[in-house]
Amino acid sequence: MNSFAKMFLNLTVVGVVSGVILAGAFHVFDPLIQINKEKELKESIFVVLPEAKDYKVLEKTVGKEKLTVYEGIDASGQPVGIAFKADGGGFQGNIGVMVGLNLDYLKLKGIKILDQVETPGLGNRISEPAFEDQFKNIEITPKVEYIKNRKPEKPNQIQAITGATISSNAVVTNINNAVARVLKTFPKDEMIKMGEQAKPASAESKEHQK
Amino acid sequence: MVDNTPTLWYEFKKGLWQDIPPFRLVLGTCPTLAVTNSVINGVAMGLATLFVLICSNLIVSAIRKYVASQVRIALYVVIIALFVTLADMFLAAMFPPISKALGPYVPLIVVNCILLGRAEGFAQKNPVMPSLMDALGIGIGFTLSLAVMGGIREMLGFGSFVNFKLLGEWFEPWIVMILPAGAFLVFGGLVALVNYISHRKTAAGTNP
Amino acid sequence: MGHKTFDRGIHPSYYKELTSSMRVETAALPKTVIIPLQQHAGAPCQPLVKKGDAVQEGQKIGDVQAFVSAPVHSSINGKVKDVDLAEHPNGSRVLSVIIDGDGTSREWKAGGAPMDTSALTPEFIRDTIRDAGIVGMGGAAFPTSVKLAPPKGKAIDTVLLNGCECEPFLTADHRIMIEETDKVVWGLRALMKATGAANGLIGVEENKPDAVEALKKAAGGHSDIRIIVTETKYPQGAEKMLIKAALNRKVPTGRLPLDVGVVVNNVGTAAAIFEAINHKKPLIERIVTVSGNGIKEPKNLKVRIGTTFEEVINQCGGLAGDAEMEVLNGGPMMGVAQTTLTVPVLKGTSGITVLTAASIKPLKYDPCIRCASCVEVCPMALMPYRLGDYGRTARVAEFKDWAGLSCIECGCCAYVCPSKRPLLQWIRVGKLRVRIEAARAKK
Amino acid sequence: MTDKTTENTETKAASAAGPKAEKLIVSSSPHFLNTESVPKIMHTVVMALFPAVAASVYFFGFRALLLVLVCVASCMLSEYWMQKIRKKPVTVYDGSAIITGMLLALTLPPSFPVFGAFLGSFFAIVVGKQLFGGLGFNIFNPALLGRAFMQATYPVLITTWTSPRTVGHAVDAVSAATPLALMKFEGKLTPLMDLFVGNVAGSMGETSVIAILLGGLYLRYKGYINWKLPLGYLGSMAVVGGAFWLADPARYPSPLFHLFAGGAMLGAWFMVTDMVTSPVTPLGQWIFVVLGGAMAVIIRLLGGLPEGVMYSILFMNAFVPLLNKHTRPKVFGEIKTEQS
Amino acid sequence: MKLILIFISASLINNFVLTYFLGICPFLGVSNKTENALNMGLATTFVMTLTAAATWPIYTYLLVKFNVPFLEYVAFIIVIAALVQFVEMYIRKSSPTLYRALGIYLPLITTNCAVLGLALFMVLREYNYIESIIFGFATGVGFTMAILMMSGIREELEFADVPRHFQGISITLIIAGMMALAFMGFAGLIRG
Amino acid sequence: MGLLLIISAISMGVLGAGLAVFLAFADKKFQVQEDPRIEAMLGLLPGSNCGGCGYPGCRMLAEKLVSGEAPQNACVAGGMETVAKIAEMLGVEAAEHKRMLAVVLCKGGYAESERRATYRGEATCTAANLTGGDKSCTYGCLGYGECVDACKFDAMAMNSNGLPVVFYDRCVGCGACARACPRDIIEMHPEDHRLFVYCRSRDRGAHAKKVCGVACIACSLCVKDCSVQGGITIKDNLAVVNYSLAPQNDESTRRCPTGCILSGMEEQVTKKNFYASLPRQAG
Ligand SMILES: Cc1cc2nc3c(=O)[nH]c(=O)nc-3n(C[C@H](O)[C@H](O)[C@H](O)COP(=O)(O)O)c2cc1C
Ligand SMILES: Cc1cc2nc3c(=O)[nH]c(=O)nc-3n(C[C@H](O)[C@H](O)[C@H](O)COP(=O)(O)O)c2cc1C
Ligand SMILES: Cc1cc2nc3c(=O)[nH]c(=O)nc-3n(C[C@H](O)[C@H](O)[C@H](O)COP(=O)(O)O)c2cc1C
Ligand SMILES: Cc1cc2nc3c(=O)[nH]c(=O)nc-3n(C[C@H](O)[C@H](O)[C@H](O)CO)c2cc1C
Ligand code: SF4
Ligand code: SF4
Ligand code: SF4
Ligand code: SF4
Ligand code: FES
Repeated sequence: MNSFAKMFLNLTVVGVVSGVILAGAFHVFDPLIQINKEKELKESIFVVLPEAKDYKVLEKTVGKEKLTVYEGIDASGQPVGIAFKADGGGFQGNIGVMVGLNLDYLKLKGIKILDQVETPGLGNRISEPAFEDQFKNIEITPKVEYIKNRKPEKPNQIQAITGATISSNAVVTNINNAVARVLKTFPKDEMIKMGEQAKPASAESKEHQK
Repeated sequence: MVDNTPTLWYEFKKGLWQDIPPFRLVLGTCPTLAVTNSVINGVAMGLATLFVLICSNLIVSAIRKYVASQVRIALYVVIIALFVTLADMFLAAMFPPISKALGPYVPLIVVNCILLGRAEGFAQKNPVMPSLMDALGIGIGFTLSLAVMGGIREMLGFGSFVNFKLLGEWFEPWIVMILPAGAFLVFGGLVALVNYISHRKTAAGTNP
Repeated sequence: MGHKTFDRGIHPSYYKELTSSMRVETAALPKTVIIPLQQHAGAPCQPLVKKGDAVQEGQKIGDVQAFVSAPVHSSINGKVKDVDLAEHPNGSRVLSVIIDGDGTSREWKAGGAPMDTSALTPEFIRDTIRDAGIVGMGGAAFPTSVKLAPPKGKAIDTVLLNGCECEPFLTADHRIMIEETDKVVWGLRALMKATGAANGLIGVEENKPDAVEALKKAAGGHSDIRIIVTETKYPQGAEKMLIKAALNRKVPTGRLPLDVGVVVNNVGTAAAIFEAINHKKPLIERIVTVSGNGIKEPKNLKVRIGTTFEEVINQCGGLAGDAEMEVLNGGPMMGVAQTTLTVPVLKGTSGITVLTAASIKPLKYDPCIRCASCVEVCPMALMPYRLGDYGRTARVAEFKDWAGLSCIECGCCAYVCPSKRPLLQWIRVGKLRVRIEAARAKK
Repeated sequence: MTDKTTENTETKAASAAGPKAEKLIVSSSPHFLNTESVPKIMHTVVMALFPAVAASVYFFGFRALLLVLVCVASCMLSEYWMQKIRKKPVTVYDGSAIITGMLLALTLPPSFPVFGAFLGSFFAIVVGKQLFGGLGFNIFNPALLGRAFMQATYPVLITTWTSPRTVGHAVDAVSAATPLALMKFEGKLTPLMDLFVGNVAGSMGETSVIAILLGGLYLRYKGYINWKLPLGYLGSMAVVGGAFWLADPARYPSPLFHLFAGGAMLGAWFMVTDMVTSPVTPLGQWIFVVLGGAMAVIIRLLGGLPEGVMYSILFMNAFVPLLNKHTRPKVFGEIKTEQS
Repeated sequence: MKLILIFISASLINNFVLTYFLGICPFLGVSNKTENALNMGLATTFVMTLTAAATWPIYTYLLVKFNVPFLEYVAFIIVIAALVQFVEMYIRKSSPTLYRALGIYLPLITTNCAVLGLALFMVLREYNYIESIIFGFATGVGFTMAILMMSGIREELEFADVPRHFQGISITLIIAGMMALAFMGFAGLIRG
Repeated sequence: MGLLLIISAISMGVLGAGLAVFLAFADKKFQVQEDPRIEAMLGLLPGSNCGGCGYPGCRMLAEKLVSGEAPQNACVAGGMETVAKIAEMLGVEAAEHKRMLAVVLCKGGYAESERRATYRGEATCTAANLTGGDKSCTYGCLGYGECVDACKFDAMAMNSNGLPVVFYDRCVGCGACARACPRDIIEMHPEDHRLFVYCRSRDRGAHAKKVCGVACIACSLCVKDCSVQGGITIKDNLAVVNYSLAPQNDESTRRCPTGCILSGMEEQVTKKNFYASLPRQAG
């Protein structure tokens, strides 16, 4: 066998075999991975919208961007609030927040930090419940604000984490930006209409599984 | 095979001290630094590497006679990448939190110098059994090293060991230990410690 | 300030007041002289006399045909005691003629006014200089006649007399400029004639105003001679630095003053040339400053070449005390320490400096703290701290790469180092290693 | 190959001197040296730091004194300890460890815990200096390294400030913001006069410009620092800060504010000038200070941390070997085109 | 503007070596002499730029188009290995002097995780083609800078009296730690 | 599932195949043969980069050996064994390789020779020699041990008399010490040389004797006693052994008044012996 044929065979065979193996493995693992992702999403929605038992996915495309919000529904299918993701830069990298908003668009119902790479012990304390819980029932008008080293005084204020002003600021800014965008893209009445048309996620995922 | 048995033990053993990867061979340093901010992460990374190392060493040594020398490296790398992808998917499916914590460092096992180093340096020249032992030894040595690094950094950086709060409230965690700088410093210190122990050993050997 | 100078350099304590106002005394005639057959840069001489021969003061006792060399002459009347290896101020043992004197001495005088330099031919001047065994008296003892014979195609436009005398303690040149002013100026004119140079300059440091005054007066009649007053700074007297200060020319690395059209000579050399041509007197005696805190009575002495240090020092009251001392051939910055007092005064011995143990550098040194002092003072703009390391560890390639061979060994770097690192000594080791390596490579 | 330093020379030379020495000494030229010495330089720097220490004690009281003492003592102890276990000559008294301790203390907030001060000093001396072989061999400024280590280890504690206790001001013992943090996070500017005198919250020794200037000028007068370094550094800060200020005076503070606030003065007079960790060549020194100053301002104005002086100096420290190697001055008489 | 930000971010602020721990092995191994370090840095920069240029189309037009993202690692590594090998062969043929200086480092680059890391980050951050190339180049520049600094320091340390057990890799790692401390000053300079 | 399988198999197959073609092409086009023997040769050499072979480092010698420019016994440090291996690899008969040893040719330590001054400065021989040295004998060993520092094989030490000692069992003959010595006191000799004049002084006898008790005073007794005419001669006031003539036993050394010419048998010190002979130090 000349060396070219050998090289050719070597690489092709290994390529094909690995392609096949990976495709097989993907087939086995991918559903599990998807389930994990969905579970994570669901859990975070239920955290920021505590009354929710299920949710509906509402999507709308503005220009190039696709915006997604999740309408939380309780056991009886009644909407209890909407949730959406807010992303933006923190001290080190991206901070992703799940934000829960009241149906009346006046107050936050809660937030959960999804991903962040802030400094452990400092910035990453934004993931602690003590910080996240501050956002319950915070007014979003005119804007969510943070103050340093003192107890919040106004209904739209939270207290920044000492030594992590930048991270705290980033969370607040992300929330404000995302809220503003949602308010603009999904006016209240339109939201209700869309919500009525959409199916709950649990139903959809079941369909998808089939 | 039978007459190989005594050396098999040696092939295994050498990975545990004599050639222990990050400290002695100075290979696979990137994951050693990157994912050892806690014991669990370190061990998970070590086990993932162990898995890939075993598979790739086995395959490489099995097919070593059929490989064209010009594409040797490419071929080995592809084989390694294959198993890394498998490990990555497995982790993502079964242990999502760990997968998240290790981040992009699981795929980077592909280019972990240990794997190619062992494939090139050992499996390529040896039969299947010694290669397996070599993989086991080196892999376990690597895992242990990561666990030690993780232990020190977690202890100092969080005051805990395997998430169990060891040091009391009085201890103010050293955040630096979780940061890149701490990783380098601890690694450097451990290399010096390993040097120290082996210097002691050789000194003891020559002047009884 | 405001005077011409070069970049960097140092301002050590000079201690010149010890001897600067003392007239030159003539030393007693030595009983024995040791005249090494190599007192100059270049080929050593072959002895022309043998044990038992009677010799006359001024008689040639060693010569060789090599171009870069200079003959040596007996400095006293007497009998050759031996021709043997003897201690040389450079630390080695060198073939020398040892002469026992008979206590007599002769006059070197020619009646009448000095000759007219314009009547002499360059060849005559050069040959006389060579015959008289004149070598540079500023320290390096390079045969002067060689300097005056530039290779074809190189024109010399300036003769620069070096009267800076920047070494601490030394005042020999200072006294020459005051006491033998006319001889210096005459010597300069002869040098100009010999080289065909149109300009004659005399560089003097600003701390010798009386010398400047005297020279200005003596040179008054010659429009082509100028006196350059330079800043008092060490190593102003190094020829490259002096050329920079006087003419603002830079001698390229590895080249000679000649390449920028200059010949530099010591003022003492010029005076010796006067005597060689007018009095037919070879170079057999010179002015030596004997100074330092280890000398009882510092003096400027006119000494026969070959007189031992011991004899010279004894004429200056001897050593001050019994403690350990350092005896230097030259000044404290560039002088060479002697291991014994039986070494002779050479043609290039401008001073004998004796320092007490307490006043010389300590034995101990500290690590380099990168204070940059050495870099800031190096007149050649080198990086002494690094060169020292490379020299010390014999890293020849790096040493050359960092221009170690350009070092003029002035010692400024070691002088200023707060860690007292023996930088220059290391650099010397480095230079030596380069030389050895080159020799080995050739083989 | 390592430096054959003192102890080597001493023992070998002593034994070689042998029994039969005459009274002459031989050595290589130059034979006499100036009177500077490392301890002399270092002790002068210690003196020059006294005004800043005094100011910090005046403004922050007993705790400031305590921290200075703890840092100095632990630096000296660490050095002693390291040299003992390495069996090297003990050079604690040359004063460099004292400087490191004092400077480290001066960069800490007055409320910093004693244990932290000890840890920082230990790191500064043991890792930052002795692991490289001790005085003269370290690459990074040990005091700043200790500070940076503390910043990364206890970021909260090291950014918890107390107000200076001066007559007329209410004592706000819990926490106060430094002028730079006020500027950065709240957009407030502190009056320049307060900055000049030191009547502001901040690290102990960084606050009083006048005290630092006093020490710095004394050092300059003694000739132990090169004017290029502090002035170049401050000048570069002023120019870059000024450029920002001119572009948007409402948003960015004036150049004077940059010079007076934070660690600029202490850094420029005492840390940029550290001989060991700054370049030796003139060009290298210029590059070092100009880039360093610019970087300090950029970190201050755009970065995540309020203070840039420390990081800018540390960062430039890492370049010093390269600078020394590649900015060698042109050798006297060196010609580019070698004609033969 | 975005390109400049990407450049600064990848070369300084998020320096691969000092903040992401990628490419540590060559960083430790080839940093003993400045000349070697420079050559290694240049070779790496070159390969990184090429890698970015080559893997982006593969990702976009193969993996995404055919919806087979799980082939990512295998496909990328094939491309990188081929590229490095090609560059090595090419240099060896075209310029033996350059090969002498560079060639020995090239095989090291295949197993330099910074190169694969680069491709993965590029995909993760959804850069477009031009951005990817800039990113690749900037990462290489950052690597070169870090390794050059380290080599300068290590050359300086040749004369230093480093304790015996700390000599070599150990002190190098500790210096890297100090450099990482210094680099922390850049944190938050450019967010995201 | 099926589709996925096919797509991935095909795409990977194509990628692999394309790569193979690409590399094969590159391989053809850019093939350069590097001699694999260089690597193998390097493996045989000791790897201590001592420079004894005259090349900068072992790698260089490996290249030169393979290209035939260096003699197979160029490596002095490896000894006979290495020479044999190299010869085997190069496919030639092993050349004769005499073991070389360093010999210290000065016996004037503290006890025998006078020191006329106190040296202050860097404690290395080259540095001290630059100042002329503190020893009265300007040819003799300065005793600062630069040769000992130069020896990479731990084959030397300074004895209590301030003279270097070569350990017979350790010296590999690399010559580093001889190159380091500023006074050329160390010479490299084949193992079978036994007769040495342990003095370098070119001074006349009277002076030599004055400054050092064991100097060669050029008295010519050894020249007369040598059983072969011309086996030993006097040159520049120093006895010189002609190794091609002089018998290497100690006959001719019997009457040397200073004992500076010796048969070196008694000189062969091993490392162990040397350290065993030192007085025990506390701690
Ligand atoms: C090692 C280190 C890590 C840091 N991590 C964070 C962080 O994760 N989040 C943050 O907002 N600031 C972080 N900082 C920035 C400082 O703590 C910064 O001074 C702080 O954000 C200012 O807040 P303060 O005004 O409450 O002190 C970090 C600083 C250091 C030195
Ligand atoms: C090998 C050599 C050749 C020299 N040739 C000349 C020459 O041709 N012309 C000249 O003017 N000087 C010549 N010099 C003398 C130097 O310029 C210089 O004056 C001498 O080395 C003493 O300088 P110093 O006292 O500054 O060390 C030569 C020197 C050396 C070492
Ligand atoms: C550092 C240094 C300092 C010198 N100082 C003097 C000096 O003060 N006076 C002097 O005549 N020559 C001095 N020289 C020697 C001159 O460079 C030069 O060789 C000499 O003036 C040439 O004249 P000559 O050949 O007549 O001696 C010095 C040389 C060096 C390297
Ligand atoms: C002008 C001057 C400034 C100094 N600055 C510092 C400093 O900023 N930090 C420090 O640790 N030591 C400083 N030192 C002391 C000493 O140089 C330092 O500890 C060395 O870096 C230790 O090798 C300084 C010394 C001098 C003379
Ligand atoms: S390096 Fe040479 S030229 Fe420069 S200061 Fe030192 S001795 Fe003088
Ligand atoms: S003067 Fe001395 S301490 Fe200063 S840089 Fe030069 S060698 Fe180092
Ligand atoms: S004693 Fe000399 S020749 Fe022998 S091994 Fe040592 S350095 Fe080489
Ligand atoms: S033999 Fe030479 S190198 Fe060795 S100690 Fe004696 S003088 Fe020094
Ligand atoms: S593991 Fe990253 S380069 Fe080796």
